[in-house]
Amino acid sequence: MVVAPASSLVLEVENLAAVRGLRVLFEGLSLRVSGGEALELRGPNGSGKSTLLRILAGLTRQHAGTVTYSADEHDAPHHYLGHADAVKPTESAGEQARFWASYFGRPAITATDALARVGLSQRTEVPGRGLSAGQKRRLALSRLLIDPRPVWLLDEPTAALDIEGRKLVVDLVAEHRATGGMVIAAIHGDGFVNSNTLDLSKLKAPANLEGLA
Amino acid sequence: MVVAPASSLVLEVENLAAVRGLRVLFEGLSLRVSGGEALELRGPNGSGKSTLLRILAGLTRQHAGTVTYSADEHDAPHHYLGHADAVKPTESAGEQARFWASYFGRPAITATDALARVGLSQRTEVPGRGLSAGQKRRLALSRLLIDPRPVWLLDEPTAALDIEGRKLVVDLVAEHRATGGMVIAAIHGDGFVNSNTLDLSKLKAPANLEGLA
Amino acid sequence: MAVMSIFANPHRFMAVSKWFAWGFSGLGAALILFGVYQGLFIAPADYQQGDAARIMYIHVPSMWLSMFAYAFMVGASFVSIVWKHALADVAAKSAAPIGAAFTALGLITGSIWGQPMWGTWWEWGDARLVSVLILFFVFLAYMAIWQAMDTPQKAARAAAILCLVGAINLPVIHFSVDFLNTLHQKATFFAGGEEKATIGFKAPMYTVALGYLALFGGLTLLNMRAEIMLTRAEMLAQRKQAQAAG
Amino acid sequence: MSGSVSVFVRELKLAWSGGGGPVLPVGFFGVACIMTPFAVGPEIENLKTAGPGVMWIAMALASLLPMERLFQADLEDGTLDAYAGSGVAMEGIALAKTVAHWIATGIPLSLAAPILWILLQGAPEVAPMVILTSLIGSAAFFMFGAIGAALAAGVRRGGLLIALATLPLYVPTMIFGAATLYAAAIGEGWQTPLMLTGAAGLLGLAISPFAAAMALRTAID
Amino acid sequence: MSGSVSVFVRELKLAWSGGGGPVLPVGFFGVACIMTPFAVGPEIENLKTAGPGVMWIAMALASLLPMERLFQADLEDGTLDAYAGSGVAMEGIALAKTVAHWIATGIPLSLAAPILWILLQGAPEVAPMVILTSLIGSAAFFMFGAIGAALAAGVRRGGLLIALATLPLYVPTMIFGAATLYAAAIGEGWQTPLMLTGAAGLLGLAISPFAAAMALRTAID
Ligand code: HEM
Ligand SMILES: Nc1ncnc2c1ncn2[C@@H]1O[C@H](COP(=O)(O)OP(=O)(O)OP(=O)(O)O)[C@@H](O)[C@H]1O
Ligand SMILES: Nc1ncnc2c1ncn2[C@@H]1O[C@H](COP(=O)(O)OP(=O)(O)OP(=O)(O)O)[C@@H](O)[C@H]1O
Ligand SMILES: [Mg+2]
Ligand SMILES: [Mg+2]
Repeated sequence: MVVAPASSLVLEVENLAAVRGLRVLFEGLSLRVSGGEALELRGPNGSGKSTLLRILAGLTRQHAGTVTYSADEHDAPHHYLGHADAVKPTESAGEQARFWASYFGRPAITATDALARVGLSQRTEVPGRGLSAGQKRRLALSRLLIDPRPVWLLDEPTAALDIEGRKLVVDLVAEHRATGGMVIAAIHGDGFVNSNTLDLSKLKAPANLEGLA
Repeated sequence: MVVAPASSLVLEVENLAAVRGLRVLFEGLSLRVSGGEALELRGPNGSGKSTLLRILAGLTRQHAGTVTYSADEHDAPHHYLGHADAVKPTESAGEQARFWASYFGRPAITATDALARVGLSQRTEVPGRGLSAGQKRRLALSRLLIDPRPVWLLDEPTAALDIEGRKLVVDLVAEHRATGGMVIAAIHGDGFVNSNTLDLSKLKAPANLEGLA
Repeated sequence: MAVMSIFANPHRFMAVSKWFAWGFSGLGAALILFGVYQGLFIAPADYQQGDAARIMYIHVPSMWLSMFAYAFMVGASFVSIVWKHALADVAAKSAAPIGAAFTALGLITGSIWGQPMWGTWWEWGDARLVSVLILFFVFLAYMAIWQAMDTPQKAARAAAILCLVGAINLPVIHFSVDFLNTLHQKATFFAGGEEKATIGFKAPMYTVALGYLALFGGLTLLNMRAEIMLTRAEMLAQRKQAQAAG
Repeated sequence: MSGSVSVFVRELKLAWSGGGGPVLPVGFFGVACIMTPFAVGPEIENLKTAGPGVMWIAMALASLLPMERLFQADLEDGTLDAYAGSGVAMEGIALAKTVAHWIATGIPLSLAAPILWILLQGAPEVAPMVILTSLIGSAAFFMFGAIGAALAAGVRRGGLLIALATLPLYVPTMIFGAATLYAAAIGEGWQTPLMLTGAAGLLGLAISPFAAAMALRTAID
Repeated sequence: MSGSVSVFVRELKLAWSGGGGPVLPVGFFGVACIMTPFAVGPEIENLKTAGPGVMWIAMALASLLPMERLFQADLEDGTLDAYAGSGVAMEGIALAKTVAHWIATGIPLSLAAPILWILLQGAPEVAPMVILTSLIGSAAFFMFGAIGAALAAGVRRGGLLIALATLPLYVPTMIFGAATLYAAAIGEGWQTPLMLTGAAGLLGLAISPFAAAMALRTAID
């Protein structure tokens, strides 16, 4: 896998603030995550985990502050998996995996292998609409494997997955970190081994690095 | 709450079979659930939990077999909460709760009280698209409270909920059972107290594709 | 899941239909050949229209048959919705392209006939011509629905609903000549009372019509068989895949 | 019954709040009519010949535009599941939604019609007649359109399928509605074609809820 | 670049798979044109006056209908998020989708146009001209339509009026295209209006990817 070596990969967030509607979700958020690390975003529903992830992915604009990745050989160093799975109802699972392989242009493993890894090898012919909730999630996870990118931004990656699927996510994250990758995941319930936690509910006041447990 | 007394409420499923695409998901499934009981549907992703729930809700047609509710004073004795939350992006949370109250026509509690119970009292003005994933789920849960119905069919009710939200679901289910209600829920991970379990993966055996081909 | 149940035991249908499918098709072809030969060479020329009228031996029966085909689909759709009999879905689906083809044939031969008779290929104000054209579009829409739906079960029901709604058109076609503004010939063959057409016209006409009917039955059965075999093949392929994978 | 009424009120609000509203259909209707003089040429004789007919086609096509989202969104976000399991008849829901969208879009279309009529050199004194015909005709278009919309719910590129399935059903309304306008324009008796337009609308009203409800139940499955 | 090409291929497949291929747009176009005689009356003179104009309106609408959900579905199911974060330029993605849909729908429409032209009593010798105009005109409709579709995808976030703003973009194409057909029909010089139609199309091609990409980035936020 072509991943930036652990030393060079750093995410630097400075003084970040997010506003939705007229509400300040958080402000003055600064943090630093390096390759090989995992950060769990925690906090009650509506505390801003998804918003933070979307800002880190460059999808939503922050109210203030900066986000900098130092993984310059990539024009887009991250994968973002949101609440929505980006599964097309009429395309079969296999077609969708193959599409992403050709879209990213430099697949690390074949679509077939990626589907096998996420446990969908027996469902390649099923159209997206026919996949169960967990199968859709697994199909979304296969994108992480198809294109190697140093930063994974995951919004509740284990949602809808069965016990074995949750273990799969934990394993994938561990493997990714072992090769120097970085993972930031919003998560309820069981987390990853050996990871840091940012509790967004504790940030509520004009918070800063204190929030990092 | 106007709920059928425990004794009269029974769900009888006989010899049920489900087919999706050209695949037999399960067949020969018979079960009996009475008021006050809870049944957890378990099994790996794609084993047919959602399909079974939709059949029980009368939304999907079964391939064979019968489903009978003996709660005759209701024309529709059940609530069904699926993977989709039925939340409209442009309506505010409060408007949506009020809509369901007027739709069902015999609200047990006011929309305001229902929203308070599911922890959304401070979000009544937020439009559906502004709600976080967990908040949408909570809004869907409020429908259970607004119209009292003896049978609850819940598809992963705790998905996207935070720790406190999961406890809320467990509490709601316990209260519902205490008043003679019945709960059937597809679930991964922690379940309810004192409930029965149907493992759909164990039903798989006689997948008689023989007969079909 | 009505579509499935038939495939659970299609052996009887498959065994029986094979003979009928080819039998009807062959009978139809023979009758059509015989009837058309009669019409073109034996029957008298029309005293007004001359030999141009001989095209009616193709036009009239194909128009009858297009309406019959649609009526057949309406019946099948009704059976499919009310009794959920799977064979009905397959039958309606299989009949559609054949009905559409006969409608097109009737439209084309009608136009060709219209050119010498009415001095125009097509007349927009004519209720019968227009209602037949609508029938053709309903056939197309019906086939489009089968194409567009992602599961055969859904497609079957949606197509059946459209078919039933479109049935309004049938009486319009038939009675349009009586109540609406039209150039077209009034009913001659299915009119009660006085004899309007002589036996010399009638015999070849009925022969061709019977031939079309038999051909329609034969082709529909062939289509149904192909449909069923395709589904079976797909199922076998899926089972193979499942076995290979685990 | 209360359920259908609530759905009706909700849909009326939703139709005006976001996701389409009458703006696009009315805009399309206006642009299509306004370009007629450019297309047909500005001679008054030509306009009088083509105007009412073109206007009527534009109205029919504009009524198709809101149909695509009529049931699609409810199907995708799970609302239709919640409706279906509630004991409220699907027929009532389909009718409530159709009528609400007719009010939200069909009435604005009908109110825009006389303005476009005058723009297309129609006689001003016929304008009330134009509104009346448009109201009845657009109601028929919406009723038949709802059948197509329900059939195509859950289908990719549903809009085109709706159009294909629906337009044949529009034909009687097209014929009678345009005939009414032409008759009114030249001062002939418009009563008969208007009544026939009304009859087409009533037929739509009679079959639309049932056909649409049946199709929706299929789409949910 | 490879990303945009993959999107192009995918969209082409999606356009042809889920919805019955070219049957739907062409069916819609055909049925819409065939309604003309019902509205305008069957007299050949009337048809000649109204025919080309109506045909052109129907073509505009047939191009608009598949556009409506061009970006909406991608936005709702998260596909646009995945595209946006991938380093592939949004301009390329918007263009790829638009061109794919033009090929899937616009070309079949243009090929159907001469048949309808003849049905509407147009002169057969003009048919090749009709194809050419339709190809250029439909490309313009798709380009401008994509801007509208991208704006409409974010409409939920409150910009319906902007969506309406794209409708005027259709107007020049509609006028020049129809003018070309009329000029060709009566044997006048069609070169100037055809070139103007082409200019409208080129303008669309020049601004569409950028305007659409900008609108999409806003919609994602
Ligand atoms: C495209 C043009 C035409 C169309 C769509 C058309 C359509 C039809 C239809 C639907 C029928 C069957 C009616 C029924 O059984 O209810 C029919 C029958 C018939 N057509 Fe045509 N027709 C066309 C042109 C013509 C022309 C030009 C002629 C001759 C002048 C003609 C003569 C007849 C005759 C004699 C019958 C049998 C009448 C009967 O007994 O029902 N048709 N046509
Ligand atoms: N228009 C608005 N007005 C007020 N508040 C808004 C508006 N739009 C969004 N919000 C709030 O912004 C927050 C967005 O939270 P976000 O989706 O980031 O939460 P989350 O931590 O991911 O929650 P979950 O665990 O439920 O996924 C919510 O609290 C929501 O109510
Ligand atoms: N067209 C099809 N062809 C083959 N299989 C299909 C088709 N449509 C659906 N299926 C299968 O039917 C099953 C549906 O499962 P269902 O959604 O009921 O699962 P579930 O137990 O709820 O799973 P989850 O835990 O992921 O929600 C899946 O295994 C799916 O792959
Ligand atoms: Mg979230
Ligand atoms: Mg499920």
